[in-house]
Amino acid sequence: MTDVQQRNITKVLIANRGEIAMRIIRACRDLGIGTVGVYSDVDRTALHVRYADEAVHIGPPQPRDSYLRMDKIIEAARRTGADAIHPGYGFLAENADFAQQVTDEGLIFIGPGPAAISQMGDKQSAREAVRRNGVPLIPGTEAGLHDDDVIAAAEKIGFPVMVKAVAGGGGKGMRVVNDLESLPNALKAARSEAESAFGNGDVYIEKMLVGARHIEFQILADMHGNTIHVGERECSIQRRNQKLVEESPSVFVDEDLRERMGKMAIAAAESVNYVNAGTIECLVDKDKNFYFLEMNTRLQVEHPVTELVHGIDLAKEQIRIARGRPMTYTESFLKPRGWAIECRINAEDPYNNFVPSTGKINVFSSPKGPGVRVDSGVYSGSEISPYYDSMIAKLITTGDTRQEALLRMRRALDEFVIMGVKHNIPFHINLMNSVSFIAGQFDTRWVEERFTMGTYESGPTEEDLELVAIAATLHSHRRRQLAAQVVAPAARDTSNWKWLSRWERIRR
Amino acid sequence: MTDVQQRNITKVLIANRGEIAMRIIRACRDLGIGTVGVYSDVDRTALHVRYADEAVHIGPPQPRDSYLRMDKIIEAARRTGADAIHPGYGFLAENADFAQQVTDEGLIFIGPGPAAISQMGDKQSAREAVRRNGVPLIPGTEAGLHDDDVIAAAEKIGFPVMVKAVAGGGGKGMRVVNDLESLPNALKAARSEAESAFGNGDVYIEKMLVGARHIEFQILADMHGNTIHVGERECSIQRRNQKLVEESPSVFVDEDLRERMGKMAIAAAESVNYVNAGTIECLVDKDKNFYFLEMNTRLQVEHPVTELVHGIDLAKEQIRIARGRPMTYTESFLKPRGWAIECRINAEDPYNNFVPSTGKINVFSSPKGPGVRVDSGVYSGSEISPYYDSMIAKLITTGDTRQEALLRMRRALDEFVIMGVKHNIPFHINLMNSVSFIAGQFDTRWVEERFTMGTYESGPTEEDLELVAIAATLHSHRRRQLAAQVVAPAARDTSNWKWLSRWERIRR
Amino acid sequence: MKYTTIINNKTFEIEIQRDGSLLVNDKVIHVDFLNLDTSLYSLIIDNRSIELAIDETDGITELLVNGRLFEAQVLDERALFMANRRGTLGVSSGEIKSPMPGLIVEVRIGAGDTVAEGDTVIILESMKMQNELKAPISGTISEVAVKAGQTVEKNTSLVTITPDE
Amino acid sequence: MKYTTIINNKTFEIEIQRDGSLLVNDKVIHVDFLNLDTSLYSLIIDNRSIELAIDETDGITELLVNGRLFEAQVLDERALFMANRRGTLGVSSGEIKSPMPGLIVEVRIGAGDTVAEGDTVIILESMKMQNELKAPISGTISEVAVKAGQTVEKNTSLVTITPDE
Repeated sequence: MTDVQQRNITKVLIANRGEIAMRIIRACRDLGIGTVGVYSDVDRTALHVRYADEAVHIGPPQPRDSYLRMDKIIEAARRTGADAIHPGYGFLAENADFAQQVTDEGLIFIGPGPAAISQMGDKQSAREAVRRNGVPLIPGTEAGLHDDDVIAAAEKIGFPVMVKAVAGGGGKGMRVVNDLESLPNALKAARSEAESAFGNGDVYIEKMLVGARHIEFQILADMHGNTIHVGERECSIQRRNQKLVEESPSVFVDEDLRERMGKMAIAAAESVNYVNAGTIECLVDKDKNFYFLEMNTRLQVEHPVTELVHGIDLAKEQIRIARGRPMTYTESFLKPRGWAIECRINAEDPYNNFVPSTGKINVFSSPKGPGVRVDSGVYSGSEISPYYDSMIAKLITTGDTRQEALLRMRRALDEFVIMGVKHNIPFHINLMNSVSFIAGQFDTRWVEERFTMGTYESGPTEEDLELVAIAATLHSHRRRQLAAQVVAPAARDTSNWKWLSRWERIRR
Repeated sequence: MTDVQQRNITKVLIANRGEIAMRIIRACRDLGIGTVGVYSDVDRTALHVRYADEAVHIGPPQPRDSYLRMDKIIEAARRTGADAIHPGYGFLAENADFAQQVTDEGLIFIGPGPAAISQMGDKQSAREAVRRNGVPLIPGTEAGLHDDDVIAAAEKIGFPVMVKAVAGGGGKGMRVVNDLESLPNALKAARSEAESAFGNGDVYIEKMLVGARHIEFQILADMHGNTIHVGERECSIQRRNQKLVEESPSVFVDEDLRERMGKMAIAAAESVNYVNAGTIECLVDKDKNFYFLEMNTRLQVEHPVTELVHGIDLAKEQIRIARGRPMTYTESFLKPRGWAIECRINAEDPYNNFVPSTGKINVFSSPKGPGVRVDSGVYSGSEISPYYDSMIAKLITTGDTRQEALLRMRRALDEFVIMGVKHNIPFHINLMNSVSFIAGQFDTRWVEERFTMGTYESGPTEEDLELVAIAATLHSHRRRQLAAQVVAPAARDTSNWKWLSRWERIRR
Repeated sequence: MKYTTIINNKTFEIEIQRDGSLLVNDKVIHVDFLNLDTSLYSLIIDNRSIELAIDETDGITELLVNGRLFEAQVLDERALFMANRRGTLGVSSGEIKSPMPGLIVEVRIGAGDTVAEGDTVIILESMKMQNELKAPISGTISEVAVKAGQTVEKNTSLVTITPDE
Repeated sequence: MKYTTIINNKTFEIEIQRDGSLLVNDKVIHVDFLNLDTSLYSLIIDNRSIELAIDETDGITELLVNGRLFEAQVLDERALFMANRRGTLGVSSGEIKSPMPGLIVEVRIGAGDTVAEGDTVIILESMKMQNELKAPISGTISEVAVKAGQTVEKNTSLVTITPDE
């Protein structure tokens, strides 16, 4: 064992909310470590506040006034005597300043060092770092070239290519070019558009990957020089760059590709001397060429699918690494056992362009039984506020085979009851019924370009409709009868207390 | 493949209730098979009725008038077009007549054949059958011997021995004998006691196993001649012959013992040409000698711990076998992956001699997160009636190691909230804190003879008590304030409807 | 009691008889309908068992069955008469309300414009997302109650569309 | 309002002050006590967060915290006065009630017998089990209300024990 300082962790402050805060609280409890939650005004009754051993209020609902306030969070840790901070994902998880400040305070930051966070946080420095370790990048040119050089480079890269503005954003100054002939005009148009939009006409090109998949590798590295990967996750089911469904393993990854991509992922992490859990995100084209996209220097939303097929607890492993211990495992995980699928259950309306939905969750009854895991941060009675993201739960199922995991997911989605806010369970049900998804044939554009709710939703049968109509009618009827009773209180001859309890009985 | 008729199953009637009915409904759903539930008067709102595709009422609450009525159950299957019946455990699960009647009706009985059920159901015929296959039985004598022959046999068997009355029951005619000297008198006393209690003075002796463990092996056998075992379960944590905690693997079983006991278990099952899932229960003494106790010809309550460490779905495998297919696996499972522990959550009061508790479950909030599985048949608002057994849920946790599974169990027990009936979660919490349990040092008598709630329960701290006292006071205070409001309705100036909704808001 | 229940544009005539049985489009049906908990219900008809979560707000009954949401309108005789007189029976409303609090980023239409069902009318930023609010029906914009840059509460009326005759 | 709260035979004097703060055994404490759902409550005192399930029946408040059950008696000034006068303050009741419906299998004592706390008094068969009901306090049996062979409902009074002076 190398000479690494062993540090004790007895109490962890979780600088987050929602399901990931719950996930980390549970990991700490499994390890017998105390927990401190933090909360904004609207989160007083949130699940993570209820389950933490201690809870500190840190301000108004807006993240910038609470969950993003480094000073308040560090102050909360000091006040409660926490010796470590886990940032979760989002909020301050990939903020190098925060990691630095936490360390400067003599606290343990459960995550990578500030230098690795900042190197991987900047797209350009990340590309430079991993390139030095031989990690393949999406072919393209540097910025600042003359048109002739760009055209020569494009011929070498092969079409189609994307012309992108250096100062770009929002699609401005961006062009898809399918052949050499159209390139000069496209460059001209893009430059002029970028010039007028951003005052900077500089452009570069990048190979356009058609039908590519988003596949990522889980990385773990400790302070003793060990870096391993824990297999891949398939995350191509996305909408507007938001992942909706993830699975492990990927139908697209064979043993050879897993080994090659795994080596690449380890090399990418080692290029910044990475320590703790992280993820290497890649695009993989139809011919199984893969290209580094970026590294996420934190625990991912979708980490449970990896845990379930490799029998590892990533959150606990993070804490172990942060303590300065060697990881439990020193070999990469090459053989997934069975299959795991995760559906992100979001408060958004799939029938109405996925508009987020806020309000009170009246009923939250999660599926149970074999092969089902639910990670959530809500309960019957909790409020979905507009201040934070719309994910309310993660539903993960496992099976010996992908088919079994899929069938379980269908069953679990049916069993899940959430009322009070609109949610995307109907989307997932339709997805699980779609032939392309079942066959594993999809890429990162598939949901947006080829999936519609209508296509995969068989209309209800006449019989179903009749049952639902009967239930609606009986429900309304009873409510009206009850209302009629209530406006005639004189007819009661029992005490108020008794009458109230009867009223409650009727309502049950 | 041998020439076995393949039979289709499209709809299964589950002749049971509670968590096991839910378990089987979920397995059917995972396989895309329709489900029919049956229910007595008090079970109309039970979970299995809510989740089954169809539900048939079969009579009054008393089991003999409903869940034990073969005619009504078979009639329900015929009416709904079910082609198979799963008996669960308890009720008709080990009734050979029922299996025969189901088969005679042209329906599939998901379980072993009637002959195997009845051979294993009778203690004497079971012993004879397995002995032919070389399975070790607890050493003892036949009945009907003269005292001299009994004494000679006892010398060979070794002391201590138990003298038992053939017609025995309730401890009458039973004697523990520690040495040869005391045997003649003990025989005399036992014979006279048995004679006067049962009118039959016949006795026999059996070796008394001191410090024995209850260890059982899961068996699977298909119609194609394959019989395998799926490892052991440790079930020594019992009270009055009721298992309370089960785990797999057993701390006591090493590879060699697993292989030897596994072979024995297969031989025992093969002795009655067993088909489907079953369990061979054994006693194992301190020297790792093992003895056949009995075979349970059905799925066990504790089957999930086996599922979790071997990655197998036993309920689905039962259905597969009943269809006439070969099992998914043809090799026995010798290497458990990780550890699984199950706590039976019963509605009984551990502080009051484990007296069962009935009533309405006001709150039922089950633990979630990684490594936790809950199989239950209740929900917030359901009633625990006195008609059926007191088990309301099974809480199962897994971990890479026994320690991890144990710590998870502690966390999950803390997280479990059940209000409205007394339950044994405090017992399990104390058990998880007991040094003997943690060390794996226990036998079948340990809970009854050496475990008390007081020993392992550290009193609450002064600070804890104060917090609880404050909560109690504030709760009572608010209720009284509210009651004061209610008895003065004249003070309200809003409509009844508004007032009611305010009342409900206050109560939330 | 007689009710007219409209669901997925289909109309069911349902009468609740004195003995508790139903007449559904003139067919007698025996039902077993129970409230389990808050808004959870269990319905058994002819051995078929379904579980529903039911909520009623502003005269619309929402029913969730096996992950699928249905919206029903249940009208008694008086309400049916009124709805017929106003001509609002079974017609979707042309009012677009804010589904959550947020910031109006863009208003793509003005009063008097014609829109087709599904056209994006307003972009609302909320929960870190830009959300497109679409026209629920085809018609002419009769009112635009907000402008870009404005913050709105949940259920604020944003745009009203008068359906084409 | 002033309350006397007894829990595990310990007494706490708790005063709820007008500003919502508490005086607990004369120490000022600021509490954040919220109802979450039915009988679920969250209490934060001095950053310590605990969740409780609370139910009150027949004057006894049951509180479940991390799997452990506490029973508290909360008395206001009037109730405290009455309890002191009756001498029932903090004294367990000597009444044994049936915890569930069942069949009385055996009655092991008769009126006038003395029993020690923990002695088995009655055997009740229910839920497939024979259950031993034990004496909650030591004393003399003053009443036996049932006999073997009788079926009883939940909460039926079975035996009353008068505590020794």
